[in-house]
Amino acid sequence: MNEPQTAVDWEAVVAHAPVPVQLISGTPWPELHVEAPNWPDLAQFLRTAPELQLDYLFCLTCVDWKTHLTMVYHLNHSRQERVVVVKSQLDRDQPQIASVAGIWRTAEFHEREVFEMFGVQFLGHPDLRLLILPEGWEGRNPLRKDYEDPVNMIRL
Amino acid sequence: MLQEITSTDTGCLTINVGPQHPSTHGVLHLVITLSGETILRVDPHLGYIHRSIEKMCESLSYRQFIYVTSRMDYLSSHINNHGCALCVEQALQIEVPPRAQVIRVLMDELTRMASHVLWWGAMAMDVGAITPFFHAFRERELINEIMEETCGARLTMNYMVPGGVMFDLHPNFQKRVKDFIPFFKSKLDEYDELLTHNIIFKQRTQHIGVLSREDAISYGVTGPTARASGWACDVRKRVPYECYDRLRFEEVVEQAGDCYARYLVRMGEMRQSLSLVEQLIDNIPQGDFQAKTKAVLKLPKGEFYSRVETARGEFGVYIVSEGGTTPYRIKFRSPGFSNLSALDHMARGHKIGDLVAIMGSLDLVIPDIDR
Amino acid sequence: MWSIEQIIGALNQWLQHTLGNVGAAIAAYILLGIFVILFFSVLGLVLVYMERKVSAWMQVRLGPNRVGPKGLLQTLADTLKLMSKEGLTPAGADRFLFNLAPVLMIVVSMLLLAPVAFARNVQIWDLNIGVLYVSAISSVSVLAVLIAGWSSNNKYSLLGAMRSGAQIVSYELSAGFAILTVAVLSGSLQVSQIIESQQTGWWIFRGHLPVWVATVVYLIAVTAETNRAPFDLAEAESELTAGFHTEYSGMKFALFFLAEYANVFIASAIGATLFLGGWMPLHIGNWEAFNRVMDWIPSSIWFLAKTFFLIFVIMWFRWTFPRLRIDQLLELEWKYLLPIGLVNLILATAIAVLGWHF
Amino acid sequence: MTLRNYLRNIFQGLRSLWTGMRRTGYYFVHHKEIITQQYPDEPPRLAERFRGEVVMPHNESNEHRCTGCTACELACPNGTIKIITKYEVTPEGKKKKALDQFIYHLELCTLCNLCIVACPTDAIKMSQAFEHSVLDRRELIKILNKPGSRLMDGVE
Repeated sequence: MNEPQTAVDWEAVVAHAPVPVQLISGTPWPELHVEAPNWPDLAQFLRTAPELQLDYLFCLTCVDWKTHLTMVYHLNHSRQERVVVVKSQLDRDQPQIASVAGIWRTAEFHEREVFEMFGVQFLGHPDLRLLILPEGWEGRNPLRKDYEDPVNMIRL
Repeated sequence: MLQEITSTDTGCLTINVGPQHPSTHGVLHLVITLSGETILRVDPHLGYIHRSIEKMCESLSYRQFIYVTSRMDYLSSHINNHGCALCVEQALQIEVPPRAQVIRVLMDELTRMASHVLWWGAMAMDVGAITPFFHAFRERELINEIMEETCGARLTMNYMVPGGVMFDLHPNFQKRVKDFIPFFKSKLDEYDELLTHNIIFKQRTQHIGVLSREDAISYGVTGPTARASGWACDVRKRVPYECYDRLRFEEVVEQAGDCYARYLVRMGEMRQSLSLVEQLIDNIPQGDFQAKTKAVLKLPKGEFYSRVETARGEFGVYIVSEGGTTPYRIKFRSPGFSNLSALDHMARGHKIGDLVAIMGSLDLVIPDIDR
Repeated sequence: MWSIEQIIGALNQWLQHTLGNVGAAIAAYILLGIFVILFFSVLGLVLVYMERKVSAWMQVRLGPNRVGPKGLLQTLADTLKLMSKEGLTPAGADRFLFNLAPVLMIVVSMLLLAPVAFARNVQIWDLNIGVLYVSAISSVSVLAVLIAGWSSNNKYSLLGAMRSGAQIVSYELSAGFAILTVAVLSGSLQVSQIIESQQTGWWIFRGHLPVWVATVVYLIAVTAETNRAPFDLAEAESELTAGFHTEYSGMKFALFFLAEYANVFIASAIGATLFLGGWMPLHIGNWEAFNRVMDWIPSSIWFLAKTFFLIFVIMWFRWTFPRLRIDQLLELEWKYLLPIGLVNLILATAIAVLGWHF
Repeated sequence: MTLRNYLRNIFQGLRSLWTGMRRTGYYFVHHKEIITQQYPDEPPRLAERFRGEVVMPHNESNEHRCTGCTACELACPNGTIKIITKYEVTPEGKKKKALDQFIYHLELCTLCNLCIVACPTDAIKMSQAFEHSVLDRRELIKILNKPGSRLMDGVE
């Protein structure tokens, strides 16, 4: 952990990326916006590009914006602080994105969680089953904004 | 009539470990496939105490949602609250007074010790030694009493508020902590006598559940579990928050990656936490314990992420704000969830007894996994 | 000074006087049966109470202290509770075998009581192959465990039973070698003669290294044989919930529980007989006065004191050590205890032949 | 494995076991180390800040400090507090809002202390009572202001 921290030129990264990526700076961490079909290529690039090697996926989640879903990936390097946030918009009715469980294995569980909570289909996921919800839950996605819990003790 | 005990053509035996099982420390349900005693596959089924805290937080204000996070990793509830408070402060750019920072760090480290002490007892119980469990509770009780005196509660303290802490330290706090430090040091040596050097314990944990550095990173395993695999991932060192950058402490890192290495890392961390408390206890600055904040907090539109190091690993709070008084979406990156995901990888090819030792060494807290 | 020996003699005479020879024999057997059952009940109560107190004190707790003075009646209350509980039989269990297993377990323990010498000349059956008999009968208990595990129709039980099978069969050997060591030195398999051979000093003092080693090996082996921690793999609370007796409740569970303690008692009693001289008082060379004082203490007290000391040591193991894993358990037996036991036996034979012991 | 190593292993193993046994043996004979608190006999030592339940202190003339401002109700994260207000006529003939009933649901309360912090008039505080078990859940719904109590003079 004592090695010097090197800054990453994200403009150059975006220029070198194999797929079209939109860079947004000004946020606490740089953000990359990518089309869902291009995500696996970008993921592979971020993981393997020598100047990046983002091997640590520390957060994977989804946000329901009522009109669409946004997948959010927080990536980092295991020794250097090189956090980058990758976002990808998904169609709310047919959310589909490629799984990255083959690149970062932590994604396997996180994607299963997002699958049941938001209904996102992860293509190529090794084992896309319900993880937290009980069997036979299919169809209702608790963390979507339109989900109402039928059992709610406290109405605020 | 005797029914045939379920077996498939492969001669494998499928067993439910949990949801009620002595060594899952809660309601974790593992479906394990065995060949004889050897584990072929571990399939966790979660959600037995899923309360959807993330959804609940969407209807709670920025002052209110902090208390809920105590119910996630209840053993390091204080640090969870800390992470949430940090995230709100980062969004509102609140400057936390130095006294509050020191109080927070002190409480964090006491919490970490209390958590690790309980883990030590539970780990011993998992490998079959029952006496250490009671000895561990003796020390934990002292920490809890210190907490209770200042925070008013023993487990779910809710002591952090955005901008500082809820009350000032209790007048007895310094004295009690100072009494505790030498006592705990002597007890740590007793822990070594009871378990660390014990030949049976070593046999049970060495070379068991080995997790390589690459796998640890790939699985997103953090905390003592990852540090035992040689990955220096301590958030307190990587991106120091509060006053950690001004404190001297070692990041305990082991290379072996087995259960015994994880054990040693946690034992080392208890000593490090103790030294942190020792450094701070006489240097608590005077001043406010809370920054002046508005009664109703409104976060600006945007996304905020804060990271803290809990007793189990990296805890992340991701707030998506629409500019209102409640978060639009909140995501807690809990360390236990990622740590659990590596369990299958670690346990394959080992025996049932090893599975228990591995689970013990991962220090799983089920509400933290389920949220 | 009256002793148990005299009481039994008087009782026998009175029986013969009133009932005649045949009647006396029948009455003696009935009394013996009642005695064994009573003894087991009391033994269970005492040992459970002892275990709970020992564990509590080691764990900086108080232990039972509510029922009766100093909690002495706690185990009695527990027994009443267990008796009043419903004895469940799981669906799909083999009812006959399921009910047979606890009975078999306790019967085996009772059989083992036969050659134990409680005091001077007080022994139920002093057969000439006493220690061999103990060694043989004690391995039958594995059958009870296997039956219990199999008939429960529970995977945890089955795993526990299978572990127990491997474990008891292996440790039987080491216990046997340890017993043989003393048998070689004393030149007999009969319990009374083994005790007699320690007239001038207990084997642990007279037998040098081989007997010390044998004592340690014996203690480890019987701890394993009686399924006690750190070798309690058949139960392995944190792994298999309760192992082979997961499905048992009420009195059937109590029988397993009782049998475990009875086995501990018997193992310790045999250990005390072999290495610590049974009921033989402690004599030191020519210290006449000291020896006289020691003789004055009744032989039954000597026997119980030694036995309970060994029981305490076994409990001490349990409340200190973590549990071994099944392969380590077997490794310990086959790689360490067995070779050591063998070498030790050869050494002991040499010493016995050359007469080097004191 | 040489014989020497073999014997050394045995010796070291036995020694490590003996170290542990010495430690438990120490506690076995040193009864002054026992830490058991016999709860109903020995009253528990509770810190003065211990949070047991919310109470509303009244003075001798049956007056409390609650103005019925509902700050606590708003601060409560889980709807534990329900305040019912009424209009009182002051001696000057003005209508004034006052507290009618302070309903406190102990069964929902998480004892987070946010209501106490929010209260502008220090009308409520935490008591150290912790023995809350009752046979009927309805008994946990409490009305904190005593019957016939009124607002203390001078509290706005």
